[in-house]
Amino acid sequence: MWNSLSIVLIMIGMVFFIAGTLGLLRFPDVYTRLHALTKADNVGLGFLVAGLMLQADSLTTALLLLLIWVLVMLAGAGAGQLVAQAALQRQHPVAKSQDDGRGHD
Amino acid sequence: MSTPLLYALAGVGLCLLGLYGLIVYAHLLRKILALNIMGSGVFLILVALARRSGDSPDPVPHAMVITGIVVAVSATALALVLLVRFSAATGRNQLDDDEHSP
Amino acid sequence: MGAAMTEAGLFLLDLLLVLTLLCLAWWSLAATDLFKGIVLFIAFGLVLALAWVRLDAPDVALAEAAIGAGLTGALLLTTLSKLASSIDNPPAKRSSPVLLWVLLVMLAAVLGYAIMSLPQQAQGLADTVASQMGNSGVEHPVTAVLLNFRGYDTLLEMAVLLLALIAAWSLAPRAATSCEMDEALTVSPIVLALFRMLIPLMILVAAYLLWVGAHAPGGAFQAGSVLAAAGVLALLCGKRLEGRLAGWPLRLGLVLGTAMFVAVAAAVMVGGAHLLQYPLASAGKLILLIEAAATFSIGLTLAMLFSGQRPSRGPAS
Amino acid sequence: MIEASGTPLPWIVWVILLPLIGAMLCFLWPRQGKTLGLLTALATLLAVIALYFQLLDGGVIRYAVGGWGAPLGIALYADGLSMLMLLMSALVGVGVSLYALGYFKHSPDNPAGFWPLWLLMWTGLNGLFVAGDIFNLYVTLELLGLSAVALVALAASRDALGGAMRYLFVSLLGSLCYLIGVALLYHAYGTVDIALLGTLVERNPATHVALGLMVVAMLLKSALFPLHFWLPPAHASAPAPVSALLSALVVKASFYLLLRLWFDVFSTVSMDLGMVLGVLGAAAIVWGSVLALRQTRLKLLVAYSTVAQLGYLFLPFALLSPLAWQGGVYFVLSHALAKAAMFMAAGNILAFGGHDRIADLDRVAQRLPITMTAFCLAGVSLMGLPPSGGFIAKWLLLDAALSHDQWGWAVMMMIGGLLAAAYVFKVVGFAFTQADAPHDAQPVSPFMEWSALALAVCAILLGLNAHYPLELLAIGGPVTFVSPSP
Repeated sequence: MWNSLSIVLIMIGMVFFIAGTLGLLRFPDVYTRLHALTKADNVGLGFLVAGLMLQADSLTTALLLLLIWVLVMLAGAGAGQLVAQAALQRQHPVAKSQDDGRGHD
Repeated sequence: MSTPLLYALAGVGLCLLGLYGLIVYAHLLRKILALNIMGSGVFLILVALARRSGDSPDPVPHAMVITGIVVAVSATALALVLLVRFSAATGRNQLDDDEHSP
Repeated sequence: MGAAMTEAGLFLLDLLLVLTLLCLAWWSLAATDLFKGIVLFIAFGLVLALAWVRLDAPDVALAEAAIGAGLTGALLLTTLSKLASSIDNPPAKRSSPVLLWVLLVMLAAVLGYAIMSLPQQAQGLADTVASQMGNSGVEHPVTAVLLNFRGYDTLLEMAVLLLALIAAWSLAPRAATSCEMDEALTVSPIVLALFRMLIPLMILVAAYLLWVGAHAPGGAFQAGSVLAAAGVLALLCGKRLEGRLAGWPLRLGLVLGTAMFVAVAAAVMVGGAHLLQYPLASAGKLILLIEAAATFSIGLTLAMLFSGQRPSRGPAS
Repeated sequence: MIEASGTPLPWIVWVILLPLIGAMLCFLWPRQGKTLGLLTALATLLAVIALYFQLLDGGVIRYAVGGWGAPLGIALYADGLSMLMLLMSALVGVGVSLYALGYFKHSPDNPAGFWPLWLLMWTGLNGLFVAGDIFNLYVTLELLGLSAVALVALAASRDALGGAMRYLFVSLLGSLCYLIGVALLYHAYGTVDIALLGTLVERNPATHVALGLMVVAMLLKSALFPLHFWLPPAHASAPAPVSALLSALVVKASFYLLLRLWFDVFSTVSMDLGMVLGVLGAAAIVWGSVLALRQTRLKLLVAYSTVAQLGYLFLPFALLSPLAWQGGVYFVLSHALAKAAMFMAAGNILAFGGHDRIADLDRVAQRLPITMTAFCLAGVSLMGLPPSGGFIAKWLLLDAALSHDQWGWAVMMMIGGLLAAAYVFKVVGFAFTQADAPHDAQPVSPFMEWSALALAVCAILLGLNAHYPLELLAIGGPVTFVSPSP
C-alpha cells in the first residue's frame, strides 16, 4: 500500500522533471528557461522526496530528506536570482531570440 | 562485463581523453581542465577496482582517492594562480611553442 | 527473474553513466567557448559523484561533489574572468599527428589489457582493515584509513594544501584594497537574505559532516569543503575579513590543521610510541581533534585560494 | 635490521617533521623568515647526521608509522642509498640557505615565499628519500613538484612564469602516470609497501604496464633526453638559489625513486628496458652538451649542462655491473654539489653585472675571484678531472664499461667529458677578457660568494674521500650495489 503510493509519488515527480527539462531545452530565452527549471524541478523534487520519505527506515532519514528539499529550494532560488540578474546586467534579449542564453559574453 | 571492469575501463578512457587534451590544446586553461579529467580517470580506476571485493568495497583506495582529490585541487589552484600571473605578464594564454594556429 | 531484471537495469544505468561521463569530458575539452567548457566540467564532476555512489564510495562522492566539482569549478570560473582575454574560439590546437593517435590507441589497448588481466575477485586490504577497526578509535573504515592507518599520507596532504596557499600568496600581489571583486558584483537584497540564511546552515552541515565522519561517510575533507563553500558565498556577498584578523590570526588559522596534526603525531611519541600511534583509549578523541582543526584550516585555505589575493592588513573594508 | 621504536628519538621521523615545522613557523612569522629558515636548515642537518650515526650503528632502519606496519600502515625505510641522498640534500640545502640570505637582500624576486616553500620542498625531498610505500611516494612527489614549481615562479619574469607553467604540466603529468602504476600494483598485489611488493611481484601484464608507466613518469621528471624540453627554461629562469636546488636535488629525487622501483619493486621483472635507458642517456650526454656549447646566456648553458650530465646517471642501466651502479650514485652526489655551486656562481655573476650574457662577462674573473674559483672548481668536477668527485664517478663508470669490453659507452663518456671541457672553458675564457661595453657592477654579498665556493670545494673533496660514500652505499643496498672489490 505505502509502497505503491510511494511509487506513484515518484512517478509524478518524474513527470515534473521531464516537463522542466523540456522547458529548459525548448523555451526561447534565459528568463523563461529559468522559470521552467526552478519551478518545475522544485515541485518535482518535492514529490520525489515525499515518495522517498515513505520508503525511509527511520524518522531521521525522512527528516533529512525533507531538509534536502528545503536546501535545494533555497539554493535554486538563490542561483535563479543570480542567473537572471547576470542576464539582465548583460542585457540578454527577453523575447523570441534564439540566443543560447548563457549568462556570459 | 562486470561493473568494476566497466568503470575501470571508463577511467582509462578519461585518462586518454585528458592526455589528448593536454597535448593538443594550446590554451592553458584547457590544459588544466585536461589534467583534471585525466586525474579523475586515474581515481576512477583506483576506486572501481576496489569494488571487486564482494560485499563491502576495499576502503584503502577510497582514502587514497580522497587524498588525491585534495592534492588535485591544490595543484589546480596553483596552476590557476600561475595562469593569471602569466596572462597578466604576457597578455597571452598559451605558451610560446604553441603558436601554430591563430 | 526479478533479480536478473534489476541486474540488467543496473548495468544499463552504469553504461549510461559511463557514456555520459566520457561525452561530458570530451565536450568540456572541445567546447568552443571556455565558459561552456568549465560549466560542462562541473557537470562532469557531478556525474562522476554519481559514479562514485554506484561504486559504493560515498565518501569519495561527497569529496568529489564538494571539492572536485564545486570548488574546482568556482576556481576555474573566477580565473576565467581574470584572464587577459577569455576568448579561445575556435580552440587553438596543434595539428594532431598520426603518431599521437597511434600512441593513444596503443596506450588504451595496453592499459585496458592490463586491467582486464587483473583477477575478477580481489580482497585488497578490506579484510585487514576490518580486522583492525576495533583498534582504530573510529567506526568508519575510510576515516580509519585516512586518519589512523595511513594518517601520515593525510598529514603530508595537509602540507600540500598549505603549500598551494603559500604559493598562491607568494605569486599574488598583495591587494591594496579589496574592492575589485566588490564592484564586479552588485548583490540584490533577496540573494543577500538567502545567503544570510544559507551560511549558518552550511556551517551547521560542516559540523555535522565532521562529527558523523567517525562512524559514517563524511569527515574533515568533506566538512572543510562545505565550510569553504560558505566562505566563498560570503566573499561573493562582499564580506571581507576584518583588517585586524588579516595578519597573524589568519595565518594561524591556515596552518592550524597541519600544525595540530604534526603536534598530535609527535606528542604521542613521548611515551616511546611510534609517530601517529595513538593510545587506544584516546584515539577517537585525538582523531576528532585533528579533524576539527583540519576542517577549519581546509575551509579557510580553500576560501582564500578562491579569493585569489592576500587580504590586506589595512583598515577593514 | 633494527626496530627504532625503543630509541627516544627516531631521527627518521624528525628529518621530515623538522623542515615541515620550520616551514609553518616561517609562514607564521614572515619577518623572521631568514632566522627561522636558517635555524631549521641547521636543525635538519643535525637530524640527518644523527640518523646517519643511527644507521651506522644499527644498519638498515625500518619504521612503522602509527605502529601498524605493512601492509595496513605506512613504513619508513632508510638504507645507505637513502642516507646518501639525505646527506646530499642537507649539505646542498644548508649551502643554498646561506646563499639565499645574501641573494634575496638585493634581488627583485619575491623573497616572502622562499623560506616556507623551500622548507616544504625539503620536507618533500626527505620524505621521498625515506618513504617505503609507493602511495606515500606519490604524495611526497607532489609536495616536491608543486613546491619546485612555486619556487621557479618566484622570479616572476615572463620567462620564469612560462617555464614554471610548463614545468607544472610536466610534473603533474608525471605524477598521474606514476599514480596509474600505483593503482595497477595495488590492485594486482593488494599492497603498496615496497618491501612486500618486492616479494610479491611476478611477471604479468599489470606489472609490466605499471613498470612502463612508472619508468616513463620518472624519466619525464628527471628530464632524460628526449623528455628534457621543460628543464632548461625552468632551471635557467628561476632565482639562482632555486636553480641550484632544482638541478642539484629535485631531478635527483626522481632518479632515486627510479632506482628504488627498479631494484626493490621490479627486480624480478625483465630488465630489457635497461639498454634503452642507457642509449637515451648517451644521447642526452651528446645532445645536452652540444646545446650547452651553443648557448649565449650563462644560466641556460648551465641548465643544458644539467641535461647532459643527467645522461650519465642512466648509463649504469645498460652497463649492469656493481661498479657502474656505484659510479651512477657517485655521479648523483658529485653533480649535485658541483651543479649547485655552478648555479650559485652564475647567480653571483648575474647579480654582479645585471645580465648573464657570456660574451659580455667583462673580466669577471678579476672582479669576483671567489665566485670564479667556485665556478672553475665545479667545472673541474663536471669535466671529470681528478681529484674531483666527478672524476671518481666517471672512473667507476669507465672501469665498468672497459672491464666488460663495452667500448662504445666509454667513447661516449670521453666525448661527454671533452664537450663539458669545451663549454666550461668557453665561460672561463670570456671571464678573463674585457667586454666592448663595460658595465656597472653591483656588490655581491659575501654569503653568496663563500657558500658557492664551499659547495664547489665539497665537490672536489668528494673525490678525495671516495670510500666513505661507497661504504655507506653498501649498507642494505641491493646485491648489485655491493662490488667484490672496488
